[in-house]
Amino acid sequence: MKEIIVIIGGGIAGLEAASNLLKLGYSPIIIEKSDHLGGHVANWHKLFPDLTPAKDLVDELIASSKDANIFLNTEVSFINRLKDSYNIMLSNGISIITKYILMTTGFRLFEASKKEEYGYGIYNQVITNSDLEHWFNTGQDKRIDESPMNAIGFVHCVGSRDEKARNSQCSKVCCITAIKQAIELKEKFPDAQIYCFYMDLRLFGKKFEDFYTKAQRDHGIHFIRGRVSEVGENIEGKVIVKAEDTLAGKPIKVTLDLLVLMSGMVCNPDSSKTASMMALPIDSDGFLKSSDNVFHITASPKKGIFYAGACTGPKTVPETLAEARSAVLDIHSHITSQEK
Amino acid sequence: MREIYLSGFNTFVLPFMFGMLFVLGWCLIGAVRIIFQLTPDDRKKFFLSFLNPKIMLKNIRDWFCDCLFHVKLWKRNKLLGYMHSSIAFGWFMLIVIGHIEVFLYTPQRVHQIWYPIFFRYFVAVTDSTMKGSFFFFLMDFFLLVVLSGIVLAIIKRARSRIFGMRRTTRASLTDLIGLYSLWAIFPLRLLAEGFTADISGGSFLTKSLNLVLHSFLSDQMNMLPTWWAYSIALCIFMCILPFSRYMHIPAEILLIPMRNAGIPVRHARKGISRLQVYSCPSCGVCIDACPMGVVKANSKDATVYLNRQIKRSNERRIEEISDKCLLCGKCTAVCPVGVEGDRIRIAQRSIRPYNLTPDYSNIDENSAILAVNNFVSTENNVVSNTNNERVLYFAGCMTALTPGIRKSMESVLRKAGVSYEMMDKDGGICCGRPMLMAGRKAPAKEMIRKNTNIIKASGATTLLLSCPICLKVFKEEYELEGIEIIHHSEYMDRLIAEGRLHVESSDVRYAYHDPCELGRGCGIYEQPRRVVAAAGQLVEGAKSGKESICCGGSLGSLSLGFEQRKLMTENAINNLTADNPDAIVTACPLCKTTFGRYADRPVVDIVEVIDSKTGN
Amino acid sequence: MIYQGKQKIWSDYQKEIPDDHWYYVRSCIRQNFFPASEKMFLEICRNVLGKDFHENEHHTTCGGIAYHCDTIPQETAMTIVARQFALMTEAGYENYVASCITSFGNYTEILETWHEFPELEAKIREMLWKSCRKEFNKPKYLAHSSDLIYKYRNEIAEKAKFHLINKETGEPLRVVEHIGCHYSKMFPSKGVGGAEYPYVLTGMVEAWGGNVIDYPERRHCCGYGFRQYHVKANRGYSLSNTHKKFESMEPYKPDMIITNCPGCPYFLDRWQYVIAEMEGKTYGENGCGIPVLTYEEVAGLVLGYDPWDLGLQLHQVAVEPLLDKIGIEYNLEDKYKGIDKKDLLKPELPTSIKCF
Amino acid sequence: MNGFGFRLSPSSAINLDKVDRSRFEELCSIEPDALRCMSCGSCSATCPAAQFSGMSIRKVLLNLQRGKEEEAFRLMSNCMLCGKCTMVCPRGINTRRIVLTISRIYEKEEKR
Repeated sequence: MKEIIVIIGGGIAGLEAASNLLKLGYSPIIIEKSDHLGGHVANWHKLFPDLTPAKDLVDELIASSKDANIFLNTEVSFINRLKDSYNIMLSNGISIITKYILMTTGFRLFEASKKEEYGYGIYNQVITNSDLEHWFNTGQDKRIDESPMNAIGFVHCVGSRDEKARNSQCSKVCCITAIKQAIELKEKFPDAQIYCFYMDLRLFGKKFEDFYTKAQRDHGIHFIRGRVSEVGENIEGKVIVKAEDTLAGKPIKVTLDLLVLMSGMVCNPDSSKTASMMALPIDSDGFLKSSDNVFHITASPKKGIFYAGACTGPKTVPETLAEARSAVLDIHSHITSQEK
Repeated sequence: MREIYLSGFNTFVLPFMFGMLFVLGWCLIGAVRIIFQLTPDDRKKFFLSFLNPKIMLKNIRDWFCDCLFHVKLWKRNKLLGYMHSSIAFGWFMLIVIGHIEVFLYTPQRVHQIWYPIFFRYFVAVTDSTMKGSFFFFLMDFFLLVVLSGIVLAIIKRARSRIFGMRRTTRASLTDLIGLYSLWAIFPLRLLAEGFTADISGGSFLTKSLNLVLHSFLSDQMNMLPTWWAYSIALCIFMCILPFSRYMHIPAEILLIPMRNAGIPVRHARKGISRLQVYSCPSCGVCIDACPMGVVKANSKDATVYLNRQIKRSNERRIEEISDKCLLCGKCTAVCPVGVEGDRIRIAQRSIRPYNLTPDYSNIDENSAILAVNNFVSTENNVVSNTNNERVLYFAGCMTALTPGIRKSMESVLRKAGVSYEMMDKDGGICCGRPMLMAGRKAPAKEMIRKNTNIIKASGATTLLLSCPICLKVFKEEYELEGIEIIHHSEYMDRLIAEGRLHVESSDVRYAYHDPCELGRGCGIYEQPRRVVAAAGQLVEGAKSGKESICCGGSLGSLSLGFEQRKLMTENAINNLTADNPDAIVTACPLCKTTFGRYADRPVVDIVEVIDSKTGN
Repeated sequence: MIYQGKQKIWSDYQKEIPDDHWYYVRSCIRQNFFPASEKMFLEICRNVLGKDFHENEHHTTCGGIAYHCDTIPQETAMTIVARQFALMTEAGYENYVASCITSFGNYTEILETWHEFPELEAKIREMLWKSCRKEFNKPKYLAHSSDLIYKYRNEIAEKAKFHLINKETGEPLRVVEHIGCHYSKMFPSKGVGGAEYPYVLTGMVEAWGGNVIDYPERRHCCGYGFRQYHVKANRGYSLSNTHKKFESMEPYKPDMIITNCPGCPYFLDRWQYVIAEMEGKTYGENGCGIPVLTYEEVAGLVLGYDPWDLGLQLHQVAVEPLLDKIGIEYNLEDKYKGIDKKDLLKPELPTSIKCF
Repeated sequence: MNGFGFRLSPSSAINLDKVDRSRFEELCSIEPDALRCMSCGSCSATCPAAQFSGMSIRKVLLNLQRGKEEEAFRLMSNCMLCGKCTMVCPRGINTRRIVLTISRIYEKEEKR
């Protein structure tokens, strides 16, 4: 009999895991609370650093996992621990008994409006990274004026590395995303000056540094080291941004036509909720706690429960996919060792 | 002997006369202008040099060796040397012998300057006498020599590699006109004299041609058009001469005494530098010599093109070429006429306005003076310090980035029991050479003044340098009477020779790289080689010594970027590793850093080699 | 600007303010600057609205100015404050309302510090006992007096004789609200509306018919900055900050400025004269300045009190254009007359800024 | 009139709206690498003039980008053009050329 594996979360980690489990002959079940698969990536336009269309990735993942059982618009109502398996009750009334659960519950974008000083939801020209991707995809956002812009700003680390926002860790992908989006906007509005306000630039990944120097040299994007302190609005409805240019040691201000807030990744509250049903521990950063952060990042301390992707901390797309495959392999070796 | 035409004139001489007078006038005015552009001191020096028999003798030798025999080209490539000297010397002899003939046969025609040129047309000489046949033979012989040179020149246009040149100069339009008219002159002369040979006489070449011509062209009327063609070819050549590379012929005549008088390049467009520009024969030797040439696009930045652009006053290109140059000095070293490409470029850089007002008033040399004022003998005084030598060691800015060199130098000094003091222990003042390379004399002078104060206050007898860039400026621009200025390679050579340093030889094969500023810049080639040979097996690069290839890291270039230099460095490394040495040895911190970036084997400074090969 | 966005934030930062029975403490400096304001506060609360507000002549400074000027240590300031609380306790009150923003900030800071470090509170109790033989209860509710006017804003609006509406055009007046820095910047949750978009004055202005302007330097300090003003050498810096605010609000053509801090109205008012003298620049219409009023004065005007009884003649910037806009009648003859029509003597009027 | 004994103090803030970038852009058209500076400070750390004057090529570039040309010039007046900064720059920026190019661009400006 095919082993049933329940995957909680239909984002890219869940899909990639399902597709690999199918290849190994298992029968994965994906539980997704929203009405679509692909999670955050499905709403993204292009992926750094090669500007791969996000849609291509998600479509491919969906195609390769189409044989899995997929429940959309479904949440986990509760989970009971049986002797050596789990009974999962879903919001649609179905219950599943499984030995293996893979948590791919992902992350949630930090609510930019919590950083009140940046005026998200207050000033018309302030949007988030996610809003911008949405605009890239659909071309529809009342806040973005299609007429030529003079100046556009990006605020890095919105809700990341911010103890006051109760999120002290780095969200890892925002620096490179900001650079990607800055280049994309510069290509749409070649005459606009683009400013990136950063605290540190953390460009750790493959080709990220190239992307950064390209942004500087070929696109003339200005990088200003300093955290934006406050955002105001002038009489023309443009946003005025104040920061310190820490490299110059001087306060700096600039009037912008558009301000993009790089909302960071925080733990998905649904993820914590589901975790609490299984008494899974939460790490100090608010994300799910792996049994070991070096050696067993995909393993939970509970038997039969595995993690993949951003539920354990901010991750890039390739890291998430790799982790999903890794988790599948973990599950597979666990099952085969049980059979022996 | 008889004169064929009593008037001694024919209208066909008019084109020649026009060209001749034009070119003479042009050169005369040019020479006067150039002499007046010299500073009064230089002018005086120039005129006085003619009274100095030693210089005069040198002038005469150079006129013959450089202008006529092209000795430098012979040294480079026999075929190339023959090609140039055959045309120059052959033509010169044709003119000289032509004049001798006029003197001998028609002394009354001496004032008619066309007479020696068209002698065969106007005078018939019997070739049966010894005298007659001798001159006929000589004239035909030298014509043959010239013609052989022309044939080689035509071959060179198509296949320059035979002449040892990878790349040749791309000719300009005026150069081409000059070239074709030059090529035309001698065959036309042969044709004209061939037609006339049965009347005026001739020798093996002209007589034979005459017979051939008469076999199918019996009409005497063909004679006059050929003489016209010959005269017109001469006229075209002389008229185009000032605007083409052939200007080098008259220009070099003036350049030689001026150079021998020791007149320096002071202004990029005036005086001797203008003369040098006009003396450039566009031979293109500098194109292959240029280390930047490894990138094909840079071929256009060789000195020959700088000269051409200066003649054309193409300011944009002049600046571009001047700024790009690494100032390795190789083009100057190989130039057969002595165009100082590097100095002209520096002078050109100095013309340009520098909007920054350098201000070094906040540089405090007094603390540096205090720091160097306490000479201490090293503990290891095995070899007694006989001559009371006090060495002040100036490591230099670049050595600060290669601390291994400084450390080894101090170690060697201690081992040799030298009493020394560091001049820039806590960072020094730049020697001024990079500023001079950028063409900025005044701020460089300020740095020189401050460093001079420190050195003089130290009470040193010897100034020891690790960086050849510093060495050159200390030697050329500093006034440090009584203080010996020495590079560490020379100094170690001396320590070894004096037995103060005992080097253990090994069989490590070292390829020695001549740093531009040490070799071509200061003429130090042998001392470092002796030092390296003391420590291991000395291996030469494919090109070395005067023709060594710049590492590409030179501070001389103002515009070459990091990436653009990569190929030059790799090329220089390939040159050094032609004989597969174990390590590359250099004597310049900048070369070391630059090579170290791309080399596939260890790159060490000469002092590091010696330090590792000397015991206590 | 998205108004709904602000409303959402305002709804997040609401604070519990009891309706009645308050122990009131005055500011050190307000009575000198705008003497009718505190009187009007008690007048409105006690007589117009019939609330119980108690004050005690033995209360002193809270020590805030000295504390912010770094001339006394925090423990001294805490002991002074403890004595004030003791007076409140003795009077039988548990709701404490301060007239001064810096006092309010000071009290908030001290209460929060005691909350975090109870041992410090114990020490202060001991010091208070040693010095004055007094004991205290911490106030159950702490408010700034503007919080109360904010709370009563709708009752005041119901009784209003005038509204912040231009009588001629029928348009709402354009009002700049300026919140004292120590109100909520230190503890956003202790102020009505938080720190970024405080609602306390906006609520009053909206309730009384005006329109609040959101200009870029809205958050900026009035320029007082304690040490910046008190040290004469720094006074130019103080002035520059005020100047910056005026330059920023100028394009919006504000009709008035409403403030809730002792220092702010004073500096926003007086520096307008200094800027006019130095730069020859005035920010109001026809060579006048922008009238700067305290919230009590505005409440008094709305309720129909005589401008001169509200002490508006003590403002440097002439308030008459504002009164004209609202349609409040006044007698210019009586401007410099005090109680019982006693002649206060008309001051020499500046020429750089238009005054009456 | 100013009988107060104090006056308005100028703002130290950089207003990017008012920065004239034309000359800096001209510089970048000649030496685009000027934009690649990441303010690591290697150049200033190695600069022989820095210990005497605070000269820093990264600050020069920053000042030019922020419209503080006079400050940039004040710093550059200490430059000895030794080229050490060019050697240590991890991004291979031709700093020496930048100094020389700046001197030309601004010269032109004066002539205009």
